[in-house]
Amino acid sequence: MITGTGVVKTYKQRGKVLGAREVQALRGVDFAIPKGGAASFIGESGCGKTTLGRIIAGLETYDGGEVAIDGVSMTELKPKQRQPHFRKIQMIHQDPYSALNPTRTIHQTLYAPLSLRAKQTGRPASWIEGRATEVLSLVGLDPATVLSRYPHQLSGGMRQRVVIARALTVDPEMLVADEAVSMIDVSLRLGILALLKDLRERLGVSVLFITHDVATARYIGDDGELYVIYRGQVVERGPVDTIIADPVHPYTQSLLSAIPVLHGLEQPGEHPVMPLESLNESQSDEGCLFARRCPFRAERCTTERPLLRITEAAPQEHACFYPERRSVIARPMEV
Amino acid sequence: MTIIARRLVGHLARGIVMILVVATISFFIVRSIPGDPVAANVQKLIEQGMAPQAAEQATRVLYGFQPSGSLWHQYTDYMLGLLHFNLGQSVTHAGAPVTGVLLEAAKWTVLPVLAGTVLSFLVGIVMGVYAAIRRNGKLGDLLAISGSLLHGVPQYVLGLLLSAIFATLIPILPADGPVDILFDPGFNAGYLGSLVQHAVLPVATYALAAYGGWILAMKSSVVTVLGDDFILAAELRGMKRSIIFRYIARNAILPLFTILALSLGLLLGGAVFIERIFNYPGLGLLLIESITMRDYALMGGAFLLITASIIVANIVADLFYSVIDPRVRSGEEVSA
Amino acid sequence: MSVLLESSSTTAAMRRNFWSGVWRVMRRKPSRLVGAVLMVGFVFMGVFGPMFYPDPLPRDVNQLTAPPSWQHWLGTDDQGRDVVALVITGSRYVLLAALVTAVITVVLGTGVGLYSGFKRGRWDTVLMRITDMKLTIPGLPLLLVLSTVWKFNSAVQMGLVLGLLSWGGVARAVRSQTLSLRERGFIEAARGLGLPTTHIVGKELLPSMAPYIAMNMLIAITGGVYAQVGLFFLGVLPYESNNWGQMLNTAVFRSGALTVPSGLGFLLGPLLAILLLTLAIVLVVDAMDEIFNPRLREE
Amino acid sequence: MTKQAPGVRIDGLTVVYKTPAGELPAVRGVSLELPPGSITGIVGESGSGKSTLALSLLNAVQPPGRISAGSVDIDGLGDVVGLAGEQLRKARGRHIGYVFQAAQNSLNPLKTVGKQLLDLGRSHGVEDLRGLVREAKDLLGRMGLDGARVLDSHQHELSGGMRQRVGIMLALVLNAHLVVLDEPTTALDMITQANILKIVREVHDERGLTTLVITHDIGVVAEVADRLAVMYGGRLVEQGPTREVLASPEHPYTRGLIRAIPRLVGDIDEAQALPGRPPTLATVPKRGCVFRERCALRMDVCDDVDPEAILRGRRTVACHAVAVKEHA
Amino acid sequence: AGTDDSAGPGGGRIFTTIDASRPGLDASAPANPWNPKGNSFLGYNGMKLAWVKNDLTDPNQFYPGIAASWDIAPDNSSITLHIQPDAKWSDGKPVTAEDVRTSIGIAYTTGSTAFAITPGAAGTAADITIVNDKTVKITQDMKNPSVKFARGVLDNWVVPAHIWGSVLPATFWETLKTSRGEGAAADKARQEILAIGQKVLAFSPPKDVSAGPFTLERVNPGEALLVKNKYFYNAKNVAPTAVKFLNYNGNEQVWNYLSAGKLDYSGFVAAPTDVMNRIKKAPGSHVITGFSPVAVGMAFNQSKKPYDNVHVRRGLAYLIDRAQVTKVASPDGGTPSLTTSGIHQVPAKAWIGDELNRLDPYNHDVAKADAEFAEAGLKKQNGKWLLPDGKPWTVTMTAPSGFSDWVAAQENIKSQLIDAGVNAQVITVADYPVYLQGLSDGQYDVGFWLMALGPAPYDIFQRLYGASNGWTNVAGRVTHSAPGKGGNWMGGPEEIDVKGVGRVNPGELTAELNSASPEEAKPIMAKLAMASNQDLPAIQLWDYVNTTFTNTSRFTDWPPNDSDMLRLPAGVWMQLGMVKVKQ
Ligand SMILES: Nc1ncnc2c1ncn2[C@@H]1O[C@H](COP(=O)(O)OP(=O)(O)OP(=O)(O)O)[C@@H](O)[C@H]1O
Ligand SMILES: Nc1ncnc2c1ncn2[C@@H]1O[C@H](COP(=O)(O)OP(=O)(O)OP(=O)(O)O)[C@@H](O)[C@H]1O
Ligand SMILES: [Mg+2]
Ligand SMILES: [Mg+2]
Ligand code: NI
Repeated sequence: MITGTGVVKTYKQRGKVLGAREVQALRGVDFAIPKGGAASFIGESGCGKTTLGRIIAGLETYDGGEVAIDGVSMTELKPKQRQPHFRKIQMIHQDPYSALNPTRTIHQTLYAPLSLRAKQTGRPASWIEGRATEVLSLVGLDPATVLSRYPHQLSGGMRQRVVIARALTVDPEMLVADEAVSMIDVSLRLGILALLKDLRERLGVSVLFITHDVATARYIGDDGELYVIYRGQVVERGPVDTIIADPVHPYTQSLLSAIPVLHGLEQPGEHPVMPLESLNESQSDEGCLFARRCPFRAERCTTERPLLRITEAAPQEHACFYPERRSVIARPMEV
Repeated sequence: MTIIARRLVGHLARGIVMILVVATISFFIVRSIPGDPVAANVQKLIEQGMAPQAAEQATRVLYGFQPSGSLWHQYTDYMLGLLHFNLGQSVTHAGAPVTGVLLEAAKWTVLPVLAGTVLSFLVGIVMGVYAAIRRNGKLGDLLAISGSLLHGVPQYVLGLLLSAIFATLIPILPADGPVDILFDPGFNAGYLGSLVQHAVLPVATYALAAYGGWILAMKSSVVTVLGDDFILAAELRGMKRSIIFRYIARNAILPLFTILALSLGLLLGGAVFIERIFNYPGLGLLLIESITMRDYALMGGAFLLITASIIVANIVADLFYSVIDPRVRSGEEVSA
Repeated sequence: MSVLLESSSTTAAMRRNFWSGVWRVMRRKPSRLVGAVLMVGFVFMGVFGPMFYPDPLPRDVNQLTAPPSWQHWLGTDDQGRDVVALVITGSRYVLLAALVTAVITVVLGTGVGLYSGFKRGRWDTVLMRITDMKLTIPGLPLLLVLSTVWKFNSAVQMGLVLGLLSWGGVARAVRSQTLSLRERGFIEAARGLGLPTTHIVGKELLPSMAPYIAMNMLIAITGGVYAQVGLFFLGVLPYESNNWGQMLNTAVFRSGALTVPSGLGFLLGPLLAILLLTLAIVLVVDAMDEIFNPRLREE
Repeated sequence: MTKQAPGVRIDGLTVVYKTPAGELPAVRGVSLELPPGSITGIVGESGSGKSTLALSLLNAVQPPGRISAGSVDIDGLGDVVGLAGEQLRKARGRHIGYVFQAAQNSLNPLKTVGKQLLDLGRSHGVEDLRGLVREAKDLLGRMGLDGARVLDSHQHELSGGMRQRVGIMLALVLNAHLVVLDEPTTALDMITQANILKIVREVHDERGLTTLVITHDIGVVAEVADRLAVMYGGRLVEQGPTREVLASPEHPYTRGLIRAIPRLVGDIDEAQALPGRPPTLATVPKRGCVFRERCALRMDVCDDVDPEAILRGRRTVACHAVAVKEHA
Repeated sequence: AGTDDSAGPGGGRIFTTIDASRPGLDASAPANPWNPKGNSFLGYNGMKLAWVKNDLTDPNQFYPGIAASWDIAPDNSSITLHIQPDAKWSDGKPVTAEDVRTSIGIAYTTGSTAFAITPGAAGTAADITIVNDKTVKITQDMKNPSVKFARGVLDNWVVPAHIWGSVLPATFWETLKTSRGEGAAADKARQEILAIGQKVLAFSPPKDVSAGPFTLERVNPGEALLVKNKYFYNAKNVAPTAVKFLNYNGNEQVWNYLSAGKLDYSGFVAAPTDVMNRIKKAPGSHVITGFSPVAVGMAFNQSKKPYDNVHVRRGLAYLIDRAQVTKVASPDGGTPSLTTSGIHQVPAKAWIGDELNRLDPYNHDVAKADAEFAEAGLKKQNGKWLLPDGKPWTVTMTAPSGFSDWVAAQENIKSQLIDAGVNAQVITVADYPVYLQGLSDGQYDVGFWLMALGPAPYDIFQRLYGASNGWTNVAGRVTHSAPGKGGNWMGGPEEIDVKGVGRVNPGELTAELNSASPEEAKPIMAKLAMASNQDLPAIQLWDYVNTTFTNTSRFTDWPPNDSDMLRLPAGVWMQLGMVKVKQ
């Protein structure tokens, strides 16, 4: 179980001389991912998904709020003490090409964390080899052929599986998959998604899936939660299928409307929403963050920031003063 | 514009701190040099037949130009003097302010260094482009290897070889100073001709020594730019070859300009060998002279000037970069 | 266990592949072979060269600064000693000092660069400021000034000082390499897995940079040779044993090698040695560049 | 000024790359027709030869590649494969607009967009440069940008979506009527992608173009294209009207591909990944069907005989299994 | 430098030369003879009262300069100068007694042998009187007289008072008088004078005004150009219309100039044999040789074992083949020393006559060396000499690295010694200042040392028995400081038992030479020569030869070999009416 309350992250981009620019990457985000559960973060490029994922995986510090793993608050711990907790959360990188050291064989890549794990848990060294084969089998690779290879001798999909296997070596409780399939061939993407789902079911590992493609979020598990993030703020949050079927925040609606329609198989939604402008980081922070781009904005939106809550308009949490259900997504054509 | 101004301010601040630090370092190094120049001068005068006591007096007069007092006192005086560009008095050039002696020498270093660098830069760039285009051919290989070799060979080896060939074996070029005295200084053909004639060997050495670096840098820069998408894009838009060439050239040369400014600064420091070999009366020669004569003030001054010029070159390089590269101009960081 | 066995045998195979790759690269341009042979020659010369000659070298007072002959291929020096013998016996000092220089340059440079790039933060800033400063202060003039303070009594001391003065460039380069490797996912992954820093630096970072560091080392060797030979050549350094720079100095400033052709052999001896060493290193670095190039590995 | 949208007929096109293992074909025997005024989409996975095919349209395959066989016949230009030198250069830009795969970086970082526009104009001997600028502003305006500001900007001052639109503007400003867009939306996020696709569609209609869109994302093609062509391992395995192909894919690869797309609604388990992995240049089978390694309908004949593209109505399919079914 | 040397100002003959005493022209330096870098060239635009002849034994022999003649009192107590009646400055003003007095005043501020303010200096002037416009009388301070007084006076620059007068404050002569006294006031006066001296060194006359045959026209870092002074009193006999000084930073450049036949004249520059041969082959090239009153010796630090033992020193003297050393190190600039008497071989005969033949020449003789070493208690083992206590012995010689002939000599000696079973090594130190400091700090065992500085007898031996060996002479009183103190690095014994003479104190004997007449000096010189040759504080290696390079392609009538003007620059020859344009 990992929870966060009011997590804030500000990047200070140091100008070469005097000027310093601040980027509010996260503005008080709450999340809770139960053991064995699933969650997906979606949002436009630059809205803070990766930052949040990295904070959850312990790879990035945060400036405010609270992150707790299994009830233990990370804020008060020293970096060294945090390590054992964050071990439970492993990150799967977007780019399987750079996530593996090109100078080390898969065997070497797996051996290092396994021997660490063996030491931690007091297992004998002989356990390591067996475990290496095991994790590779778990991710659907043939240990005999893969172990002695160098990363460049594997395809993208295989590499991503190795990356997942490496994460499994330390017995994680949660995997953070940041755009884990975006660099993999289309025909193979689903395989990786299925693998993640499979690991969830078989090992009880929870999965945090970060993507800007809403459709893939479904494939991690239908019991998962969806977090729609916009400019460092969660604007809508709830069960995946609920949000896909009945989004109430105009931003979520824009995201869903943008998904290409498979003409011939699908028919477009009735009320697609198109934002007015494109994302601009330097827009003012006053009022609703989405107000400037929102086709439905009202006076109030530009002065007051809506909070994430549940209203009678929808069962999921949303941060909008005027939530309204709109049918935006494409539907399969009835044949 | 403000970004350039801000960079300038920042650089200047850092440059000044740097110069102060270097001045401090050089002050203390120079003061800790062993060897007693006073005794040496007395001995020299005695060996020339002067009576010992008279030799002592003569030496005392000569070394009266040296600062005295406690080390700390000397240091503060030195640093205060520095603020007025006063680097003290030279002993060998008795009583002459170090600044004046340095400036006189500096012009003889700057001119050939500048000429040699610009020459090698131009030739190196053209050959570098060629080597990049022909990088898979024999000729390109040859250019690259010869470039690495020239880049690798130290200046003095080239200088000695050139001197042996053109001043000794086939003595067609002078290696004896900057200009023939018989010509009235000024803008007359004789004087300028003599100036050029005397500069040929040192300039050629600078140029040869630097050329290898340019060809290598330009080659790799061009190869990088050639792989950039916008070049192919321009081609696919049907841009004229000449325009595409200009695109390549400008993008490839840009990073070299920084190196150019830096190398100018560094060459000032490297002038020692060439000036010694060709007897060119610049800063390098002055530095050696000041060291063998134990002229503390001059030594510190020459060292400081060379370092300061490098710092200035750094600043100029960076500012220049900011002016010509729009990415820097607008404050975006570009790793050069 | 079987997996282990297989893995080690494949490592051996990889190694064999590597050497055959090296051989292929070498064969593609015979010049590189020349470079490697020269390099081995220089190492041999530095290690064993002096053993082939008596100490002191035989001298012939009737042949002072003699031009090249069958007996003395590059002539004799002003003491009537064979120039070739001098070049060979003098190489030990030069190469040893250069080696020390290179080792210190690379060790310090890599250390500082790695630390700075890996730790980031305050130490990075401080170290890089120092490195900047070092890079700004021109080496040769500083050496000249230092030569009046320090006594470069032995090759090791010489190398030490040169090394201490020249790690800046390597530190910068290694730092930027480290920074870019840090961005690569595998370093971050290693951190996420809780692998100790020693592992990350020693097993992940360093091996990735090893070829690069090796090349830097070779280049630092040439730098070390040039700097010390140059200093001796200028005549500002005292010396205790014969070396190339002191030969150059004597040839030019005492034996008139630039005035009379008879001394040309004396001048050419050390010059040729330096040129050949440069050539050897240029060719070997060129070959290494290709051997360690990832493109080649993909094949 | 307005020209007729040209038709394009690609016939038996083969493009090879020189590799240490010899010359290997990245595009093999591709025949495709782009009807005038249509939008054709080409889908295929990474390495299937899409970009190579697109570049062939401009006879711009980069060394070490070369067009080894076939022709590309464009109305008003003739066979592009035979063009060279100035003729070819003039054709690029004037007749064929190309929007680069990495349009993000397709601009000279040191010059403003406006200056590059003028360079383009001068390259093609445009006399009325003012008119060109006006035209460019017009185009940009239609794509929802402030033309004057954009022309005054450097590449780094523009966002990804803006750069892509500038790329499209530069492809169209010389009044080219054949436009090739190579992965126009890769690396853009969903909303921007939707925007760009909308623009492509609108501009296409407004200006009467013949458009070729290349992508690995079937969704993109489905969104904009009239016709769809599927590439695999350098071969064109299926083509036809988009709706028809999507509704009833015939080639096993097309079918697999469509099934592998995650969907917003419907049964999750319906979607399935294709087994195996796409071939690379070196692993493409030299003989027989390129897809057979991953094919569920594999037959003996697939190992030896390259299936021919069979025209069936408005569609072509290259598959032995489909042919058998047809004849059966 | 690459141009036709006959074309120049006035269209006449240009005389090309170098200033052999100073490398490195400084374009920004003033035409100031006291400035170490000054563009005042001895004998050309730098005029002295008179020019010292290169006499073997008499320091008081001169050619006339500004002073046409002079009368020296028999007891050396005064000298009266008569200025050339026709002497004029290059601006046409006549040279007067006031010019001479001002110049002497300036000499006081910067220090010269006769005009020093350091208390206790020998042979200084007490008073200057202007007798008339062309006559000046200078008296010696007889508290500590020197036979070199006349030389100290005449060997001084003369500059025009109307240009230089301003550097001396009006009260200068008063201050000078005060400085001669004792106490605080004198100290203060001396400080003031030193301060004036510094101003003098930095003084830059707006234009070079000289009474010499030439004046400075212009100078750049490569060359200096001097043109003929038409007011020079002997101008009609000065052949060149202009003089060009070439810059050089090392001997090798001078060799190049000479072998290219560029120089009409050059003073002594050491050159290896091959270079010498090439120079001689240049068209018109001539080498004139003469006496040079210097020798170089291998000096010992007798505080260090085993060099405190005279037998060790003698053994080394027998071992070293001086002829070979000279051949390697200074083939044309020196001749192997015949004895190690401390006197240059050329004047030695004149000083000590037949005694010379009785001195041991220390000819190369291994057997004798072995005997001496054995007597010193050294042991030979496996062909190697060891110290008496059986420890290894290495003769460590030190030289400043710039002094290439010394280094070469030491390298050769090293080889010779090693051949003979004495381990040896050579260490160079960075430069002369470091070397001198090392020497006086007693860091080195063995170093090279210039000796036999002629022609004054005191100068000859003060190198061996002067300050460096513990004896100082202040105000006529000789004191001795212990080894390692007061600059005594040689650490020799205070008294030596000289065979056939008895115990002598060489330092006191040397001091006596300061005021001894030639006749009084001779027996002292003999004793000292015997003492040096027997005790060997230094092994005299070679005696320098003055080698002058001339070229007859453009100018002729050069002095012959061994001429007494060879150590004077060609400018002096010209003012004396020598050197003619080649017809
Ligand atoms: N190291 C950093 N330094 C400064 N700013 C950063 C840094 N990392 C991210 N940011 C900024 O923080 C904001 C959020 O970035 P983040 O990478 O979390 O977005 P994202 O949602 O993952 O985007 P994408 O979909 O493009 O991956 C962006 O504006 C980005 O520019
Ligand atoms: N310069 C080249 N040298 C060798 N092979 C090449 C070269 N360029 C492309 N190829 C190969 O040709 C094949 C087709 O490449 P192409 O770029 O056309 O594919 P693509 O379908 O556009 O892929 P992507 O979706 O990655 O852009 C690939 O297997 C690729 O490896
Ligand atoms: Mg991200
Ligand atoms: Mg492509
Ligand atoms: Ni370089």
